[in-house]
Amino acid sequence: MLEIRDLSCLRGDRLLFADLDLSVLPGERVRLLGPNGVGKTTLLRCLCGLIDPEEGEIHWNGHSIRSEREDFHRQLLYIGHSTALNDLLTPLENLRFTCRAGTDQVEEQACVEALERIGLGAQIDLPCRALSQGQRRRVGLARLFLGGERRLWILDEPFNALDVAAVADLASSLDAHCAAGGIVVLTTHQDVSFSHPGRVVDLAGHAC
Amino acid sequence: MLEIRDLSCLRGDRLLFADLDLSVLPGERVRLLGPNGVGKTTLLRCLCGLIDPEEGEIHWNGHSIRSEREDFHRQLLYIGHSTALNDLLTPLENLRFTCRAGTDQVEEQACVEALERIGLGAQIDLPCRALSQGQRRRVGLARLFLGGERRLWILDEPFNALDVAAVADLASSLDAHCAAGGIVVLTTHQDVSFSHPGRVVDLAGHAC
Amino acid sequence: MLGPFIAVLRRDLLLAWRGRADVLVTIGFFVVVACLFPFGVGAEPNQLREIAPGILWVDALLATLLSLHRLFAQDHADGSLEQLLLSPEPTVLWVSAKVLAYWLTTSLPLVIAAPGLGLLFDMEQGSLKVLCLSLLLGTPMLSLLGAVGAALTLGLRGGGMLLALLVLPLFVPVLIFGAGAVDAYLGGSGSDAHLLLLAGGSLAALVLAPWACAAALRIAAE
Amino acid sequence: MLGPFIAVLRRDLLLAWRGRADVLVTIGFFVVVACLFPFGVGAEPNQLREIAPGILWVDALLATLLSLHRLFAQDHADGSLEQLLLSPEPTVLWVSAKVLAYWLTTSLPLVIAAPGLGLLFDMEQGSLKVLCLSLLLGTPMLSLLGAVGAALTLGLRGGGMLLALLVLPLFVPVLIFGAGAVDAYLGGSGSDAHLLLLAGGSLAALVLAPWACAAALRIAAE
Amino acid sequence: MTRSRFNIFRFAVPQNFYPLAGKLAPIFAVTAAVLFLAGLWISFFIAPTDAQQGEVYRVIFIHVPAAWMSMFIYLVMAFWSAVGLVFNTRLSAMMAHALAPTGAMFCFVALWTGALWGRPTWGAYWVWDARLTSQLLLLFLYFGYIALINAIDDPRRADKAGAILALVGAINVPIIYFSVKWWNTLHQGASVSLTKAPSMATTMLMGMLVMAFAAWAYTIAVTLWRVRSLILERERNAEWVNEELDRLEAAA
Amino acid sequence: MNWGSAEAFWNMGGAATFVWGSYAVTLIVIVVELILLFQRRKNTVSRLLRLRRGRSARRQPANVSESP
Ligand code: HEM
Ligand SMILES: Nc1ncnc2c1ncn2[C@@H]1O[C@H](COP(=O)(O)OP(=O)(O)OP(=O)(O)O)[C@@H](O)[C@H]1O
Ligand SMILES: Nc1ncnc2c1ncn2[C@@H]1O[C@H](COP(=O)(O)OP(=O)(O)OP(=O)(O)O)[C@@H](O)[C@H]1O
Ligand SMILES: [Mg+2]
Ligand SMILES: [Mg+2]
Repeated sequence: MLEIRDLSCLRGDRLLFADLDLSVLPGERVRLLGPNGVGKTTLLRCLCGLIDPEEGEIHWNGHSIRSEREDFHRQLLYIGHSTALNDLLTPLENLRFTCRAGTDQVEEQACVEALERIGLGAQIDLPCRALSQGQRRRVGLARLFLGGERRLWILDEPFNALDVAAVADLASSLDAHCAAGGIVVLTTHQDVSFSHPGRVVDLAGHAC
Repeated sequence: MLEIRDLSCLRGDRLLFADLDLSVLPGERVRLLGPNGVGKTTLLRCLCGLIDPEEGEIHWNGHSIRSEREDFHRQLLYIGHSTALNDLLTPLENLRFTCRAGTDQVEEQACVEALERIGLGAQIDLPCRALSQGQRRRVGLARLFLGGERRLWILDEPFNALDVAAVADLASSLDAHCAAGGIVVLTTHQDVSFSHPGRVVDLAGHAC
Repeated sequence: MLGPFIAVLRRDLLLAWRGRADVLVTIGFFVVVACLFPFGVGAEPNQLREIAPGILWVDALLATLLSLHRLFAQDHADGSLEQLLLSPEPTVLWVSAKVLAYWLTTSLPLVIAAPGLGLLFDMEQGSLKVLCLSLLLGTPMLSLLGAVGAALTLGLRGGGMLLALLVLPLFVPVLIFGAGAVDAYLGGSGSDAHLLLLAGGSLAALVLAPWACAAALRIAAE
Repeated sequence: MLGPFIAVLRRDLLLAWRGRADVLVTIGFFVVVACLFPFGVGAEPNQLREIAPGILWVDALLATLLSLHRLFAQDHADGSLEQLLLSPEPTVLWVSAKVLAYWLTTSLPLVIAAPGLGLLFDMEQGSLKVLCLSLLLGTPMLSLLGAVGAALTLGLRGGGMLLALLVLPLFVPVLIFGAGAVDAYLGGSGSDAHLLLLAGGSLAALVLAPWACAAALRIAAE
Repeated sequence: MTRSRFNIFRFAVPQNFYPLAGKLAPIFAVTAAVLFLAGLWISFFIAPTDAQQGEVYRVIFIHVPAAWMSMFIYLVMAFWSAVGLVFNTRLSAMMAHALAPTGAMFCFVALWTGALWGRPTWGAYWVWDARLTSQLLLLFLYFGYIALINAIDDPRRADKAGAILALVGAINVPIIYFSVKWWNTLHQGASVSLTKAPSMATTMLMGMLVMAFAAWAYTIAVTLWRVRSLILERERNAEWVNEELDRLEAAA
Repeated sequence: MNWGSAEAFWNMGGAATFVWGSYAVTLIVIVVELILLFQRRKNTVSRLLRLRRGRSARRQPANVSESP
């Protein structure tokens, strides 16, 4: 369970939002809404512990994510704006590295299957530099199939640059994760059809 | 009028598409369609003259874009995946530079108005590094309001990262440009409602 | 016609101004490297005085080298280069503007800082003057040749090092005539010939290098 | 526990292998810069032999410097750094792996190339051996201190130069003891003390630097 | 997908050059081998012992041809690059590309043999003499060219970038050569200048010439073979390459 | 004939290291170049064959794969 208490975030000299309270139960999908620049990315990075909030606390299963960092990060899967791909490595090598660096024990075979499943079977040996925008995003998203026991997924505009088929596929993966008791927090400006509506948090309401 | 004759494009080892023929008349909007990695971006960059095609010719108003490069580029406005923003400069400085470097004579005031119109009034003095993803894209798109007499707009996924209001705004700008006799060639995976449907070219049909 | 030239020059100078610290850092690097040599080589004043022109020239060359790969890298990464290549005016124009701005913001400060360093090495006034003059006349050639190298290695792996490997052999004549000018002055044969050669080289590079650079940039953007 | 350590080490070595040309290019840079000095300083064999250890040490230092800013830059730009910071294991672990991979792929080749260059400067066997040993013991300290600098300047403008300015003063002691070792050997007082100091410095850096580096990276990612 | 491009020279078209190169290369290879053996025979069994230097001088039979070849190959590379850039013929850039490794090889051999020769004659493996130094710089130019080409993975881009670099380098080669020469005479140091044998015995000259011709034939053979691989890579989407691959597949 | 014996030949008047060092390294370098040359040829051909096989395999299902 993810709890946000009284959160406010500052960027430069601008207070983006203040007094944000939110608690997300297992199985819930939360979509952050708001116009460009309202602070969605900032909030997500706060939730991951990459940015220190100006005020307020974030708790995971009752513990502050600061004090229990390692436990929290063992449960967290974050996919941000940037794809975290090294241009010289192939999709397979990149995926394997991301998993291992996050201490997920994955087999080579599982990585290959994840990449094939996400439609990169033909590009498995190409350096990532050669991939198209959408293909790069797919490599990052392949991680979702391999982070099985991670409960909390935080996704920043995951549908960007994906084609229609991939969007539908990803949406159903998110649904499946929630159905299995996971939590998904995401932002997107696109209207995507999920199997059930999920919760929507409008950040514009908290903006300063 | 834009004419593509018998075009084929090679990336690395892979022939992306071959024997593509297309002619676009003034006032038309063409949307390239196709799954991720089919070669939309490559085609658009070919059309701009940034990539040499493997075979085939591209003509603008009856002249090859190779031989009449300068005339063609005076008519062309290309907005690609990358935003062409320098992180240290403010949106205003970036916009002014892009216009001047493209030999558009624009007033400072016009730039300010374009930025305000696109919703960046508050960020006009912030270095671009501090902007959010959507705000960065908006700075790039502000150029569209200032390239008045450029007939051919080539836009690569312009709706990426934009919020709902900005998407609608941009769509109506594109409509207006076509109504004034301009040409728009764009790709996008999002379904955007335009005032009239426009032409759709499915690149998957030409893929090799 | 001059639109892109002026736009690029203005922007690059503005960027240098925005990051004024960088200019100071370049000078800082120049000074610190020069100060390393006494540590490495030993502090005997006569020996130091003798090798000072050579060291300062090598130092200037290294400072140029270290900053060269920034010349187009940023524009390439953020897509500005693409936009510039789509400008209707000839590419050589704005390439020249970029190199000019680069020279003004990195080489010129070195020329200005050199006399101070010369004093550290106890060089005498006359040879110091010749040294500065040789730097002033020689560094444009370094910038221009370096720009070609920077354009050729744009976006490649191992960028900075590869660039160094490409351009250092080309820099050797500049180094020889530059450091040689001081020796010739001290030897009594006068440094005019050397300085003229440096100036001539810079002029020739000014005429030829922007073309090579423009061609290389077109290739890099593909 | 060692998962991220091994993953990062493997990947960075793989990357070096993928761009194996880079390693050669590093050596190429090392050689080319060493060859510049005779042009600047003059070709007198005795003088060259005398300043050779200093030159090679300064050269090694510059080669380190030029490649340092690549240490975290790529990972920062493409977002891998963020992902690594979200790894459950302590940050120092994988930071050490990165520095180790860096040392193996850039400093070790220099140590191996140094004897060849020593011959170019006509150094004699004994002092050449001392020089190589001093490089072997001293370069880990350069890499570790440099990594802290690289982490501190990550994502700042004027990165490479600023980094140079930050770490060069820290490198000076290494340079003094490194080049001093050869002098001590030639002076007959034996080079053991110098070499021991270098080894001690490297060990101390090995213990402390990764912590500083990890803290700096956390700040840079904010 | 055959290309119909107008060309003055029939063999400037890769498709026509490829089989021609395949036929010529073995002829030159055999010539090279024969000349090389003859040269070895002359250098060890016919050429007499040198009065001043003793037997060491026998290094000359590879040193000098290698030095000549290394300089000549760079010129040829620059020539092909210029042709490629001016007339936009793809084959020219490939030729330049194919020549580079061999040029670097000869350059290295000249340096290596020179260094080994220098030790007994001058007492040092290396002195900063003008001729030696410019040879070293030439090696760096070769390395730069090869490193650049290897760092680019798009072959067409690699060819074009390489051509630009080769040309810029070639304009600089004479400048480097003369500046280095001048530099060395300016600092009249303790360095020894190359001691030229007073009047070369005719057998010696003959041995050198035979070896030089062997090096020529070798270079041509190797370059033709290399350019065949390059042509296949660059033209892989052409119909004739497809047919050639059919043939190769059947042969394998 | 210059050499009285095979031993004298290999000794090269005391300059064996230098003369044979030169000839041997030259030979090695040439052999290495030739090996690399033919390896390259082999790699190129096998790579092109592999690519061609891949392409003809992909051509059939290409349009069915994942178009919307
Ligand atoms: C690393 C050391 C050396 C290098 C790089 C080197 C380089 C060269 C080069 C580039 C040439 C051709 C120059 C021309 O034709 O104008 C050459 C020719 C020659 N070298 Fe060397 N050399 C080296 C050492 C030596 C030594 C030690 C000797 C003998 C003492 C020697 C004797 C000769 C002779 C006799 C020629 C032919 C001269 C002529 O045809 O004009 N070289 N060397
Ligand atoms: N130094 C600063 N000074 C003032 N404002 C800043 C500074 N740095 C960042 N900001 C503002 O903080 C906001 C950051 O927003 P963030 O990236 O979280 O937006 P977002 O909701 O993710 O938007 P998008 O939908 O475009 O991705 C932006 O509005 C930006 O202008
Ligand atoms: N060196 C290479 N070898 C093989 N394939 C390559 C190489 N370089 C690029 N490609 C392929 O070329 C295609 C480039 O596609 P492009 O970027 O034009 O796609 P796109 O249609 O814009 O896709 P998206 O919708 O994801 O933006 C990709 O499928 C990529 O895998
Ligand atoms: Mg965002
Ligand atoms: Mg695309």
